Amino acid sequence: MEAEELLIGLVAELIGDAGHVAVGANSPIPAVAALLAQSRRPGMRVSLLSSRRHNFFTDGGRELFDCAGQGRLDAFFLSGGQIDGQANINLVGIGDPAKPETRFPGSFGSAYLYYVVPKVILFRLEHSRRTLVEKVDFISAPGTSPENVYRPGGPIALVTSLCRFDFDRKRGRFRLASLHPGHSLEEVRDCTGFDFEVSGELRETALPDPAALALMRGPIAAEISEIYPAFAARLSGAA
Amino acid sequence: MEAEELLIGLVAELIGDAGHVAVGANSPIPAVAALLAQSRRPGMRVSLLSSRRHNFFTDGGRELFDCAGQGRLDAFFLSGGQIDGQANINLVGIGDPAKPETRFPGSFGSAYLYYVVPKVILFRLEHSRRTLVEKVDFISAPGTSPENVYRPGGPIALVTSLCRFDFDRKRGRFRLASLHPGHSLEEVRDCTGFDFEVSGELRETALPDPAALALMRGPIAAEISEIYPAFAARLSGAA
Amino acid sequence: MISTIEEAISLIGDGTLLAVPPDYAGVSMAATRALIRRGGKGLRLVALPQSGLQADLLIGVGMVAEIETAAVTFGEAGTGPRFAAALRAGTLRVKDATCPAIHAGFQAAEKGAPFSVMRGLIGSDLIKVRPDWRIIDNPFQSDDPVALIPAIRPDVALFHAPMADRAGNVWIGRRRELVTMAHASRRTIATVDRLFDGDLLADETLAAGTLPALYVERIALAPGGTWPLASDKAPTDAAHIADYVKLARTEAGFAQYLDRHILTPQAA
Amino acid sequence: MISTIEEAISLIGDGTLLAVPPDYAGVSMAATRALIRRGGKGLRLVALPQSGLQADLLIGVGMVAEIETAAVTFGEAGTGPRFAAALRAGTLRVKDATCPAIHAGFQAAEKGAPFSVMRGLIGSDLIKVRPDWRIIDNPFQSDDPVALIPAIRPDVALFHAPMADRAGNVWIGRRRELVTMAHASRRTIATVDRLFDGDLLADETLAAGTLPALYVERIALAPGGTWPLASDKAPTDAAHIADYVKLARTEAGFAQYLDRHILTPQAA
Repeated sequence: MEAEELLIGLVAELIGDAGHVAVGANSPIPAVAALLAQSRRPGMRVSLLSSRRHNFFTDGGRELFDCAGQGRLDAFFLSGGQIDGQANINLVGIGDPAKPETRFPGSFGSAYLYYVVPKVILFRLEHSRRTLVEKVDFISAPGTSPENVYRPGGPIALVTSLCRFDFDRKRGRFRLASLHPGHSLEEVRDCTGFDFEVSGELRETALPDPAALALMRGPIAAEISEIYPAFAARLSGAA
Repeated sequence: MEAEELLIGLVAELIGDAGHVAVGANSPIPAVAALLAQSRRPGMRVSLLSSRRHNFFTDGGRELFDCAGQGRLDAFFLSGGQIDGQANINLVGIGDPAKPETRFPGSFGSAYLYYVVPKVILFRLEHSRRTLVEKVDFISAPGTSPENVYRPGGPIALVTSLCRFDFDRKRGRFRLASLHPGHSLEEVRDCTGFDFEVSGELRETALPDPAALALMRGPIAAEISEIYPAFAARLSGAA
Repeated sequence: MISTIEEAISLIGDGTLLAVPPDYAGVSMAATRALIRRGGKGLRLVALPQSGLQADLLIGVGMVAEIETAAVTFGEAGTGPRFAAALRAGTLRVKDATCPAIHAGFQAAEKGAPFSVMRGLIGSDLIKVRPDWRIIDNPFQSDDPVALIPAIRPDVALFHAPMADRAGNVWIGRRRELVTMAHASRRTIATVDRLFDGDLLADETLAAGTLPALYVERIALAPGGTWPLASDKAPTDAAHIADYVKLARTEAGFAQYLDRHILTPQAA
Repeated sequence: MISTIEEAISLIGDGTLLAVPPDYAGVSMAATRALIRRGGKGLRLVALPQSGLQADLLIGVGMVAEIETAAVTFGEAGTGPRFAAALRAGTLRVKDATCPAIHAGFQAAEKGAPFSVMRGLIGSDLIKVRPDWRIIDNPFQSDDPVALIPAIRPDVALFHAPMADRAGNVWIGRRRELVTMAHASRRTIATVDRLFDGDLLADETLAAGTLPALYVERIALAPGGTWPLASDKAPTDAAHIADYVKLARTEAGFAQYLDRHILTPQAA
C-alpha cells in the first residue's frame, strides 16, 4: 500500500483548503484523500458520489452540476483515456468518433465541470505514452480556454504513478513538480508523450506523516469500507 | 344561490371533456364547476391549487407551469382588472405602470398560461364598462398572437354575471353566446365597453339539471368545504 | 448555524436582494417582524413568484426600494394596500413579472446559466416594462420569437420550514421552490417550527424532502413562525388578515397594526 | 394503470425514443429483459445522463439504432463491451454528450421550452459531433459565447422505483432525475418493488418523494426489478456484472449470457 498511501497524501495536499470537494465513482484514492483533507479542516464538505452516507444530494443527478455551476464545488477529479500536454482530456475514444478504433466510456460531466470547478485534479495512474499523449484524438474537455470563455475553473495538477505535474493555466503547459520515490526525470520523459517544463525546485513527493498514515489506515479506512471494502481492508491492513 | 348555480353549470359545460383542469385560489365557482365536470367524466383530473387534498403537485410552485408547458393542462381560469374586446387582460393596473392610479395585484401566471393552455376560461363576474373595456391600459397577456408566435392555447369564452361570450380566435372578437335569465341584449350592450358579435342562435343560459344541482349541493359542496367553507355551506343550504 | 432570529437576519443588510416565497409555501413572518423591529433600508425583494403580507409590511415601513414579483396579493381582498400606496406615491420601483418567468430566472441561477428561455410573453406589455428581458429568434427554428430571462441570483433567501436538524439540513417537504430558492441564492436563512433530533439525510423518506445544509447559512427556531400565514399544520388566520387589509388602507391604520402586532415587545 | 410487464412495455415500439436512468437511480432491468425477450428494433435510447448494463444489453441484441448519452460505463471495468463493438462495426449511431447537457435538454422539455442554455462546452469536440447544439453570443453580454441545448422529449421513460400506489403515484424518494424524466417524456412506465396500500400523496412526508400519477401511464410489479443493478435496498451484484463484462467481450459469450439470464423462461 505504500504507493497508494503516497498518492493519498499528495492528493490531500492538492485539495488543500477547498470548502467542498466531490469524488466520483471508482476513485478510492481520491476518496480517502478527500476525507484526509477534511480531517485537517473540519469545516470542509466531502461528497463521495457513490456513497449514500457521504452524499448529501437530494435533487437528483443534476445537483452535482448545478452545485458546481453555483460556485459551491471547489475541487473535483477527472481522468482521461488520453491526456495531452495542454491538459485536454479525451474520454470518448481513438479514431473517428462515429466508428472508433478504441472507444472509451464517454465524457461524463467533464465538458462542464472542467470549466467551473476551481481545482480540478487530473488523476491517471497509468503513466505511459499511450495515455499521456502529445495531442488527444478527441477533446472531451479542453485544458484551457480563450479569454472570452466563461471559465472560473480548470486543471491544477496531474497525478500519475510516477510523479506530480502542476498545470500552468497561463502558459497552458504542465510542469513536473515532484517525482515519486524511486522514479527519475529520465523515466518520466521516456513515459510521457508530451513536452513539459521541469520545476527548478524538483522534489521527491513527500510521504504522508505518521499522523496522516494513522488516520487513513484507521478511521478513514473504516469510513470508506461502505463503498470500497477491498481497498479499505488493504489500507487498514497496512498498519 | 341560483345565480351561482347557473354559473357553475355554465362553466362545467365550458370545461367539457378536458383531461386536466386546474383552478387557482379564490375561485369557488370554477372549483365546483370543475368537480361537476369531473363527475360526468371520471377520468378527468382536477387540480384545486389552494387545496391540499385536490392538489397532486409535488415539484413546487413551478410544476403547474411546467405541466402546462408540457401540454398536460387542458383548461384553466383567468380574470382581469380589465378585459378588452380582443380578450387582452390587464392584471397590472390603470395609468403609468411605474406610478399607477389604480394598481391590480399583478399578472400572476397569465403571461404564460394564456398561451399554452388550450381552453382558458375568462371569469369576471363584474360586468361593467369599468371592467370590460375597449382597450386595456396594460396587456398582461394578449388574447391573440401573430401566426409566428408559439401559442397552442388561449381564451375560449368569457363568463360574467350577465352572459356568456365565446371568443373567436381567428377574428379576435367576442360573440355573445347566451344571456343569463332575466338579462337582455340591451343591458349587456349598456354594460360592455367593447364591441361584440351576437350569435344568431342567442339563447338563454341553461339552468343546471336536477342531477347536477344535487351533485353540487351534496357531495361537491362537502368536498370543497376544506377550502371554501362559507361558499360550501351556502351551496348545500340551497337544497 | 443555529442562531437567534436576530443574529440570523444580520445577513440581511441595506440593499440586500432578498428572495421570499409565496404565502402558501412557508413565509418566515417571525423573521419579517424581527427585521421590521431592527429596521434598515433599500431592500430589493424578489418573490418566487409572488408575495402578500410579507412584502406589504416591508414596503409599508419603507424598507423596500424595489420589488420583483408576479403579484402582491391578498386573494379576494385584492392588491396589497401598502404596495399600491407606495407605487402611487412613487416611492417603490416594481419589476412586474409573471410566475414562470421568475421560476425560470431562479432556475437559471440554480444551474449557473446566464439566462433561461421561455414560451409565452410575446405581445405582453410586461416586455415593455422589463428592458432586462430579451426577445430573440429561436436559433433552432426560423421565424420563432422566444423570450430570454436573465438569471436571478439573490443575496439571501429567507423562508420558514417545519424542521431542521442540528447539522443545518432543512426539511421542506414538497415545497421545492424553497430548494430552488436556496440553490439560486448566495445565502439562506430558514426559521423552523422545531429542531429534529438526528440526521434528516439518514432516512431516505425524510431525505427526499430535505434541503442539504450546504445551502443553508442560518437556522433560527420560531415555532409557528408563518403566522398569520398558513403553515403545514395551520391555515391562514383569515380574521387577522382581514383586519390587516382594513387597517392598512391608511397610513394611520397601518401604524396602528404595526404598533399592535410587531413593535410591541410581546409579539413574536 | 397497473399491468403486467409485458403489457407495460407494449408502449415501447420500433423507433421509440426511450429515456432511461443511470445505473444508480433505478434501472428497470426486469422490463429490459422482457423487452429483449419480446424483441423489436430501431430504438433510440437517451440516458439521463449515462447508462451501463441496460444500454449494453439492448445494443448487444441489435435493438438500438441510436444512443444519446454521456457514457456507457461499467465503472472500473470500463466501456460497455457491446456498445464499443457496435460502434466499431458501424451499426450504432452515438450522440455523445456530457451529463449536464442531457439534464439541460430534459429540463427544457420539462418546461415546454425549446432549448436550454449552459456554460462549459465551448472548445470541446462534443460541439463538432453534435450539430444539433448551437453556440450563440449571450444576448445579455458582449463577447460571451454560450451553448444552447435543444429540448429532449422522449416518447417513453422507463425506470424502476421502490413503490407505487394503486392510483398510479410512484414514490421515487430523492431520485429526482426520475421526476424530470417523466415530466419531459410523453409517457412513463415504472416497474416497482411493491404496491403501497393507500394514497402516497395523503402523507406529506411520502408526498415529498412522490411522482404524481398524471405523468405515469403504466405500473408493473417487479420485486427486485433493478437486479443485477443496485436498488434502494441492495447493492450492485458485482460478481454478476464482472461475469457479464467478461462474457460480453465476444459475440459468443454475449449469446451465452443472454441464454443463461434472459432468454430462459425462469429468468425474471
